Amino acid sequence: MEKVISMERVYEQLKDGMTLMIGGFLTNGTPEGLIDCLIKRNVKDLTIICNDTGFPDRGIGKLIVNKQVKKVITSHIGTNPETGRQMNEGELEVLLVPQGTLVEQIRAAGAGLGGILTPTGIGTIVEEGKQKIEVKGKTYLLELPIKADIALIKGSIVDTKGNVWYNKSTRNFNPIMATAADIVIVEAEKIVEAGEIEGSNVVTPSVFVNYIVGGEVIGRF
Amino acid sequence: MEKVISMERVYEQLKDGMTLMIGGFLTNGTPEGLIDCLIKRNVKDLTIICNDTGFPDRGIGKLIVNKQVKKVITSHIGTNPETGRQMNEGELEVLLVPQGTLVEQIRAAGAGLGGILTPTGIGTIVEEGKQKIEVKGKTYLLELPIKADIALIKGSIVDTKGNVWYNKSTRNFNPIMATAADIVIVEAEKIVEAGEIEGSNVVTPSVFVNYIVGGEVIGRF
Amino acid sequence: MEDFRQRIASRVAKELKDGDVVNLGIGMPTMVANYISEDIEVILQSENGFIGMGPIAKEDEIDKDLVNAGGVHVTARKGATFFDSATSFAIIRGGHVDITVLGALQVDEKGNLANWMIPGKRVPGMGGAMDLVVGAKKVIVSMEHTAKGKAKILKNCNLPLTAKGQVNLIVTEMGVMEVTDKGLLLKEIAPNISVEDVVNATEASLIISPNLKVME
Amino acid sequence: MEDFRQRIASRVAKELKDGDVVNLGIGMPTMVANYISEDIEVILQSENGFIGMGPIAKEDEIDKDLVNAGGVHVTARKGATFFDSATSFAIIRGGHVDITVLGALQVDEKGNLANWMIPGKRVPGMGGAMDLVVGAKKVIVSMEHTAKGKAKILKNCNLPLTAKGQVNLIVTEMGVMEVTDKGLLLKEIAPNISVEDVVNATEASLIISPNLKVME
Repeated sequence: MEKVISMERVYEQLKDGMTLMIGGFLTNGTPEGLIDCLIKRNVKDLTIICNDTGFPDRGIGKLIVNKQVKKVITSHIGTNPETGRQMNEGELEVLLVPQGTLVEQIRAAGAGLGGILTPTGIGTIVEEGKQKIEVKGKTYLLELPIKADIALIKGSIVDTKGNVWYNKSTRNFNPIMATAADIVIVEAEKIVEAGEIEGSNVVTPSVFVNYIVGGEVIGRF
Repeated sequence: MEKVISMERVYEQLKDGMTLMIGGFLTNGTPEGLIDCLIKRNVKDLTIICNDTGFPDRGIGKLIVNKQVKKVITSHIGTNPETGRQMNEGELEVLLVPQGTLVEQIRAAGAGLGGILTPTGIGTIVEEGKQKIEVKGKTYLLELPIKADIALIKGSIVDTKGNVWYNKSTRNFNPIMATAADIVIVEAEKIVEAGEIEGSNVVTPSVFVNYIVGGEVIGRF
Repeated sequence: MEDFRQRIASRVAKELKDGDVVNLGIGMPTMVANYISEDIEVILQSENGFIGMGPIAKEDEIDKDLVNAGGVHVTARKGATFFDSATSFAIIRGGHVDITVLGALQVDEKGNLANWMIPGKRVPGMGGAMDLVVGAKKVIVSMEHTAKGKAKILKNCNLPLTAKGQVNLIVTEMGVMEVTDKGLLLKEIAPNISVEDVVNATEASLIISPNLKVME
Repeated sequence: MEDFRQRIASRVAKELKDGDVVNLGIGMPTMVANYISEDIEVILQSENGFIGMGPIAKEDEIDKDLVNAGGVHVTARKGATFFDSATSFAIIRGGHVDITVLGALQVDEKGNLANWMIPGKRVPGMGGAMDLVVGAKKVIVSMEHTAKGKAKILKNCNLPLTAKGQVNLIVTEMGVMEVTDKGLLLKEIAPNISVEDVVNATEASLIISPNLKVME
């Protein structure tokens, strides 16, 4: 059960038309090495689930600019004008979701829930086409789980079993996405031996992680 | 904004008929000092939300034996025969909830959700009286939020701002309950200065915590 | 212009109390942090996943792993803590944020807010705004009173809403307005302008407080 | 009796593969850990909030902050991690546990399971069992074939259910039965007993596998 793999092994698993979750918040905590791998492999027609579409030259923005994305499910595209341009010209489908709803939808998929009821979006266009449910006199939207084929995660310290610790604000969507995909690949800034991260400080337990790239491996690709 | 208070100050806030969440799992991670305070104050007709009812001489079991509890919402009562006896004789109302559902209901209250859909309990007596919702051909139960007047939490290390770190398996329901009550009181095994717990290792952020007892304070009551 | 922004930010800062958990939106709301009284401790929440945000990082303070929700490198105060986005929005939507301060494209007399898209023109997305506005105990809109001479405080928003009926207070360079059941209550007015000036710059009806004060 | 339990536990252990995440219920299922092959690494999950559970702690290994879901002091393996109950059940209900092994009061030929209460008699509560049975990829019931001579493997459970149609495999001291669309398939039988013995001890109909093997 060796989880540490080379970028070549990641490369082989990428396919056109896949649904990917990619961690990070305005590229903070985004696995840039894995994004570069996606670009090198040049897989097309991707559906990307992410907090935002980064910048034209950084993070998920690079995939948009390179026209590899068919659809993006995200909360914010304002920092990447290319996303807006492709959307307006009908080249890219953009589904805008409130940030708190998006992360709960991902969590629901990872946690085996059929959905969650949120007050967010009531009275706005976000409610269009969704089931409304009243609980104790208050109206909520039923929001459904969102899952992916692969989640691409960035970890600050990862042990060889796949336990992940995130430094400061790099955490964001990463631990939640790590629960909600068939395959979870973590790009590690630093790889350590199992047991080196204190067990009560681990954020993503190893059971969620399938593969680890990075550490010394980065740059060898 | 001094959060560290004496047990006397806790004592004053307890009232008959309150709804309390109490952390711990078979007394591991249960705030025994706060339970002793409840016993000393002898508040009655409590509704207790908890994973289990502990043992007759330990944890929540002491409150049951002392007949302070009117209703308990819990997943397991098997380790405390007195709970079963009082239930069978009509002295105590017991609502049994699957453990994973219970913690999600508490989380929903803390996270401002109107409820969650779970597959757990479908086809069993747990589904009685609950709304069923079908999502993508699968049936789920709508489970509603559960909140409390006060949550009593046990923390291994707590800083003076109220940031909490839990050691090993003492964590269990504690961090989730800390999100879902009007007042949250943490019994600290050790109190440290703000900043002494590395910010990325804190489990319960200070915003959830109103009061801290314990550390040196324990035993002074 | 800069003077307007300072006046607004300093007035919003007066709404904050000791111990408040506050989320400041990108842009002008961020400036509020500069005017918080030193006598109180306010906990700044950043929806990308932390509380205890400090000032923007100087060149030599930059930590590559620490940015605010605007992607700007900031500092962290002693006792700052970091968490994932699910916890961040549990804090926000769960009512654990006392005050959120946001900008607006439009606000109306029912407390409706529009600040996330102009159809066909600019669609940045809602980010965390919809959750913040629904979840925070108090919602303060901080913005310039008009946009290129056009009213932004309307009878009814006509841009897509961020949320319905959630705004509590509007602070502009012209005055302070509270959203009440009866409509917008003008409570404070900037020095050297008249009530008529404010009324003329506002499409919504304004109830003039009998205790109208000068905005400080 | 003890021999029965060992036979069951050792047979269940053969179902586990390298890398599997496994939750072992209180009682006999816990014994399975003693029979896991040393050639494979199995990750034990404890629903009170950790993975990487090791053997029961000896006197001098006891850590007051570390118990399993039965409240027993256990040890943790290298790389063990701890989390809250919401995460624990996200792991369980979210399909991240490969195998759960539980005891039963009754199982039936539709894969229904009853193991949490006997109305009017004993009502311990379901604890985490209902979530485990719904969430784990594979549900193995490990129990003695009968209770005081009465069948426990029934046409229809008559005690309150823990879950409907979730059981995949039943391992008893008499044999191994798989729950299939067509009913219970007897795949293995204990040495020195006959198919008739098993059929007589079972209320449910049994389909006898054409490849019936001796249980090891």
